[in-house]
Amino acid sequence: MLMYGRIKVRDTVRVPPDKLGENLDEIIEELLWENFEGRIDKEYGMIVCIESIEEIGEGKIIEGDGGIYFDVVFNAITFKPVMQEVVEGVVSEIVEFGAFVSLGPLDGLLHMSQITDDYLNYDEKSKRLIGKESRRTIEEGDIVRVRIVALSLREKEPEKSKIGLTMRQPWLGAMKWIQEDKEKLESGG
Amino acid sequence: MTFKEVIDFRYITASEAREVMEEIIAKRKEKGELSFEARKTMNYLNAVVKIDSEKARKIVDEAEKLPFVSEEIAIKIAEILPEIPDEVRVIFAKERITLSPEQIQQILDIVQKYKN
Amino acid sequence: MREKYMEIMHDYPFPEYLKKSIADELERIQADEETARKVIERCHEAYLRNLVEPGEAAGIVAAQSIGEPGTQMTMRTFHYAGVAEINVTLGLPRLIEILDVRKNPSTPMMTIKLLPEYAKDREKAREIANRLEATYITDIAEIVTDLRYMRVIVRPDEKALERKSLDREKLKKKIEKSLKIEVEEQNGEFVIQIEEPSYKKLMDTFDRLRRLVVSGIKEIRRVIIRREGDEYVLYTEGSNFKRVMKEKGVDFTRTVTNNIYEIYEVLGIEAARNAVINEAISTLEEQGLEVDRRHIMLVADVMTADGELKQIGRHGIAGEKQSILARAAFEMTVNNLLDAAVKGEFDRLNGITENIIVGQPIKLGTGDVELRVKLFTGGDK
Amino acid sequence: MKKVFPFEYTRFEKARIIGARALQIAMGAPVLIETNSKNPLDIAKDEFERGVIPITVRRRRDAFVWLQRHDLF
Repeated sequence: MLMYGRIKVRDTVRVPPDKLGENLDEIIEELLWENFEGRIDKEYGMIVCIESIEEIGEGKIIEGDGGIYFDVVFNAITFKPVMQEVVEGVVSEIVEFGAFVSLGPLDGLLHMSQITDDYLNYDEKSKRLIGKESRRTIEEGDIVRVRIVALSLREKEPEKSKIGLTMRQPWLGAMKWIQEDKEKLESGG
Repeated sequence: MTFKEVIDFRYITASEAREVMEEIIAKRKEKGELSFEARKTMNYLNAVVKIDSEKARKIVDEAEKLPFVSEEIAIKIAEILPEIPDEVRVIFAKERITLSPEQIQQILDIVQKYKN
Repeated sequence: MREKYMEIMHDYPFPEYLKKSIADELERIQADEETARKVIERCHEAYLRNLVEPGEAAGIVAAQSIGEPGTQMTMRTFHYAGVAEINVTLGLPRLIEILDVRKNPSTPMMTIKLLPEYAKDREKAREIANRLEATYITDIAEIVTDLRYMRVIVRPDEKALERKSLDREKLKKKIEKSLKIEVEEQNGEFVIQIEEPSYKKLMDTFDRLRRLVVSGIKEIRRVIIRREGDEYVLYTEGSNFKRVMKEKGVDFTRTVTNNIYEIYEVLGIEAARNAVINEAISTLEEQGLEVDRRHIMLVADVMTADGELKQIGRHGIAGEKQSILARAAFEMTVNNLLDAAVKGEFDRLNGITENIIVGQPIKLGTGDVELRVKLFTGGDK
Repeated sequence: MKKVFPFEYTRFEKARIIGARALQIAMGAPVLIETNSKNPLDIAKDEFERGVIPITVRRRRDAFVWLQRHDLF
């Protein structure tokens, strides 16, 4: 249901022979970064970064390959978006057809139609979206509270993963709008 | 499956994630460069996280004690930090159960206790 | 002094026969305890150096060590080193017979030793031989069918009867017992009267009479007596281990047969294992081919490993392999594959043949070695 | 001599160790001895004789291993 997790995993890493000179622990750590960071697992989501190495097993050598295979137990931080989940994100880019919102390692797309009921127009110069009646604006860097409505995590090509977002639901939207509504509520109440 | 064997997996709050990430980045500064995803996530966490990790953990532990709150919902509460009943309802929209006003108030009180 | 030697060797990993030969040698040179210990230790080192290393492809080596001489074997099957008269299959056909565990081999043969009181006396040996040798009616009598009176007449030959030390009475009883018909005796001839006038019955009786074994054991076709050293030994063409052992005068502790299956039935699996080994070794040695005993022992062990005497081919060992690929590669490829497909068999790829087929390293020799890296930190030389 | 059989490396183990090491050297692994030979195999052999190769063998059990019966052939 949540976005961030901590995982402890056992897997093997191949240390190529030409790297045998350097300090083993360092090489293995670098290899872990290369092999695992950025990868997506269907069940546990994307591995953001390797936290620490707990164990390094005996190095194994198999026929026909000079490389040494080490069994490694390591911890890592994971990121896993879930359908219908409410999250807060940072608007990373305003475009003609909507806004890209960063949820951490990945960005979601907030389509124009999913931002407000109000008609929006795109202000090229200042890279802002402005509501026709409500005069409400969204610009890069704003923090927004959104719900995930579309999700396709692709194990093979992580960059091709897509996340669809929406804000057109009660109490979702840019934090600054929500703040205004809360104040109105208190004063009105 | 991308891993041979998963030994343990736990969800954590964004605040805790930020703290751990900070340690990792500190350790990794001299050793080598950070991956693109890690840098992006760090910026995001710095922008979004509102409270530090102990407070977040306290909220989660306390909220979790409530019968109608699962660990995952508790973590979500510690991240969104709802102030008004409607915000709590937004979090529970996806869940099967609907909360009574009293239950919602309980949650709001916990958040209030640790928020500032 | 010998017990001393054996005592020293007690906890050495030598097989029994090795301990015996070492002890003999030590006894011969009258070694005192101290030298004995040194000698034994030196033997131990030599012994350990010559052990087969783990990973050795012992099976393949054994197979080739037996197979290759097989190609050198000439097909001479006419004479048997021991007894000139009996010819026994030799060479490759015999070797195949042994490994195929044929229930009725082509030339079964027995070597019968006699108990001390019979072994020295030619006459007694003769007597036992007669009791063993299967004698048919035709050997000792003439059989004639008399169509006019629907009768079969048996004219015994006096001299033959005497030679086989048989009397007329016994002969008459034997015929009656087996044909279950009354037999009258007319002036020295036996007459068998057929009631219904059917030629078929007549010819039937005639045939049965001809095949009737009057005395001796059916399978023992011929017995030859030979004097060897200080005792008489009987060699037989044909073998019936069970019954011959029970015969009076036969020393069953020293009587052997070359029919391995009979040995298995009568004396059990361990005896059968030794029989396989000895028969194979002698077959090879007769052809002047020298094969190390251990190769044959390995084959014998595999054939007898789980208590039954199994043949090597596809009905025995080869057929019992877990792996379907290995079975298919061995024989009847298509049928094996079809059966496996129908049954949906799995092949765990544990063995050698299948791994070769799929092109994976095999668990033999260097393929059976698991390498591990000792962790060294930094590039210190 | 070790008391448990087999004692030193069997010839299969030697072959694998030297072979694997030679392959490593050929693929750029650092050489652990002073030598001016350019042939990976010779270097590996030399390293083995001097006992500096960091590769050892893991045996299933020191004593003779009794295989499952159906693994026999």
